[in-house]
Amino acid sequence: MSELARTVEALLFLAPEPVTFVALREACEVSDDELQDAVDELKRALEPGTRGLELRELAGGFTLATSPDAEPAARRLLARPRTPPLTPAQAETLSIVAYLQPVSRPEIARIRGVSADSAVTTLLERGLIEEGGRSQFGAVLYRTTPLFLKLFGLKSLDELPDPSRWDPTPDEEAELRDRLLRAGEARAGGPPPLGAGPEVVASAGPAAVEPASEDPVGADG
Amino acid sequence: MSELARTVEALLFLAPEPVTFVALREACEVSDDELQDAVDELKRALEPGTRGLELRELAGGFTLATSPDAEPAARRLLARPRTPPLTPAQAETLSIVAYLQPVSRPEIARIRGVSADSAVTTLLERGLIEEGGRSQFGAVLYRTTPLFLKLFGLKSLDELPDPSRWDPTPDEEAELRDRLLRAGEARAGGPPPLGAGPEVVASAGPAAVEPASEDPVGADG
Amino acid sequence: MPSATVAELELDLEVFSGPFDLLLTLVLKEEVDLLEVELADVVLSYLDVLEARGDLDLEVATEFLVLIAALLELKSRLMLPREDEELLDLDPGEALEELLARMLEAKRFRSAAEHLRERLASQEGVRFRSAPLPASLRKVTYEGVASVYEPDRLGAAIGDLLKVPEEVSIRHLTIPRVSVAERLAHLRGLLRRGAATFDDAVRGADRVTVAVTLFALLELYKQGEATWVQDEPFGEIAISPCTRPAWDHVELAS
Repeated sequence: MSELARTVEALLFLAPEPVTFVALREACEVSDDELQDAVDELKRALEPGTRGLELRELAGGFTLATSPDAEPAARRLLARPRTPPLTPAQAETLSIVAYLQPVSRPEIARIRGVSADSAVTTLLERGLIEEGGRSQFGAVLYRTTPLFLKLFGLKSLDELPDPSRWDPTPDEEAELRDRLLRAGEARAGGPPPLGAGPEVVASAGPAAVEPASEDPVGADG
Repeated sequence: MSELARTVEALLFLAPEPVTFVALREACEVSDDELQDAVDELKRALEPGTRGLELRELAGGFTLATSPDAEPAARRLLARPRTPPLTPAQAETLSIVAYLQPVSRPEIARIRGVSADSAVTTLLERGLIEEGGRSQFGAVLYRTTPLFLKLFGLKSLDELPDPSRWDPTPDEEAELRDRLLRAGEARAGGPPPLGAGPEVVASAGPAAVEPASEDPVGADG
Repeated sequence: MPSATVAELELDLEVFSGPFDLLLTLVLKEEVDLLEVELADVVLSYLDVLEARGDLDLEVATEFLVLIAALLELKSRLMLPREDEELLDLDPGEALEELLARMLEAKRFRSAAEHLRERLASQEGVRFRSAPLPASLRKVTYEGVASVYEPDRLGAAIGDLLKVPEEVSIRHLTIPRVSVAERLAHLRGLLRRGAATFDDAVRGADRVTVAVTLFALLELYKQGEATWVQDEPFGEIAISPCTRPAWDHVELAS
């Protein structure tokens, strides 16, 4: 195959959309005739039944497409839920959403001690979590999906395992959410700066403060 | 080209990430041997210099990539570089993660002598590293991603060269030791007051130097 | 090769005046006590030099950073009190070995970094396709999806997240630890007996305690428990309890 035809093949491989004749000619810096020859050569090389790819000419220009013969195998490989093993960050994020739902991104980040953005994005893409309303401060809240239940083999959220089995201090009375937030703060390097948050004062004395129920999430974001 | 090789080519064209041998075999519903033959056939058909595309084995799977010959035209067509080069700080941080993974931010900072926060953030954003669990103290540990292998042309981490190849030669190490201990002596003028030349220290280590000076802490009081 | 800038860095410190490399040598030979060297001043001098030169040689700067970081670590170890006797035995030979190990380690990873950069550059021109799947393949059916994940993984992850990291013991450092909570309690105690001055509240206290007490005072003010008057800058601060402390409001409200 001529170098120009090879280049055209590479360009069509890379372009997500059809490429016009003119755009190809400018990218290859050749004349109309030279490009026409190369396109013809590529068309012959990719004649249906020859390769896994075919050259198609659409209204918008040229594009590479897979031959229909590969469709069943492609469906088996690609048209199914993606379920690669969860990374530690994804497992952590998913468990927070599963047990505390609905829960906002800043709250997840506070519990983890680090940002959860990329894990949240991946879990959304895979359909394990979805948006479910907004907090009173406008933050998007996340919850698990029916697909989540299916992939974990659960009939309902009630079947989530009791986390007390893994609880390092099972005698703690406080609510799960509060305990997670406290541990997350400690991981992130202790409570907020001196005197900044109501927590600091709250620990100081009895009813000294009624923290005006500042949403811990809103305060963070 | 056999139908199976054509199918494999089509699957690799469609799949957004490198596809493992096992995933290909399951999608094509063939035996190991049959798939191996098809992969070999495809590899020959896409031998460098034959087509605009090449078959590459990266990040534990197979993938199609353009031949570098098409790069100038690709750059003109797509108007963006493949992947921006790394800054020295990013490259250093990435190499520490690559060799010591999983590794925490403080450990990276300790080796570099300077904070690695911004480099870590950039590498995370570029998808070259990701979280890979937590240390016993709850610090996030980082590891490299499949994208790292893909962009750096590696089949697996095993292909990274043994870092001992960058160890200094004994001569270089002796020189560095010399320099640390003696650098200032020439300026000080005269023989070293303690009579402990670098040779002594180098040969016998701690015991050789007997400065019998006051306890360093005593000096504090 | 001795790197010009680090070696030639001229220092004028309280305990030492001369080039940096000489200081390093003397420290390693214990002729200058590392505890008495203000490393911050060394860094400042270096920054001055950098600023004067106007350009930054990364190789040299990196070496300086590794050296100064290692010195800082050595110094902090020397500051441990006597009970950690073992750690104290840091003689010049060991200090040298430690510095050397640090510099070699840094050098190794700098070389590895160079290798990675070259490797990335060598892949220039190898591009991958990034395009959405054809519409026919985008329809994903969830029917017949088997469970692939273990629910226990979620419970275990929550268990890990519940772990409160052990507090790193800093008992051996001489940093005074004082909390706003403590100082609040202290102030409230004083105020129960009537008005007081800030000087009363921090008599004999160190600087950090004074600062934290001020935070506590601001907190009391915010809560409406106390108010204060200061007639002139640096003058005495007179603190008086408010007539209606905050908890009265709470009680009234409830």
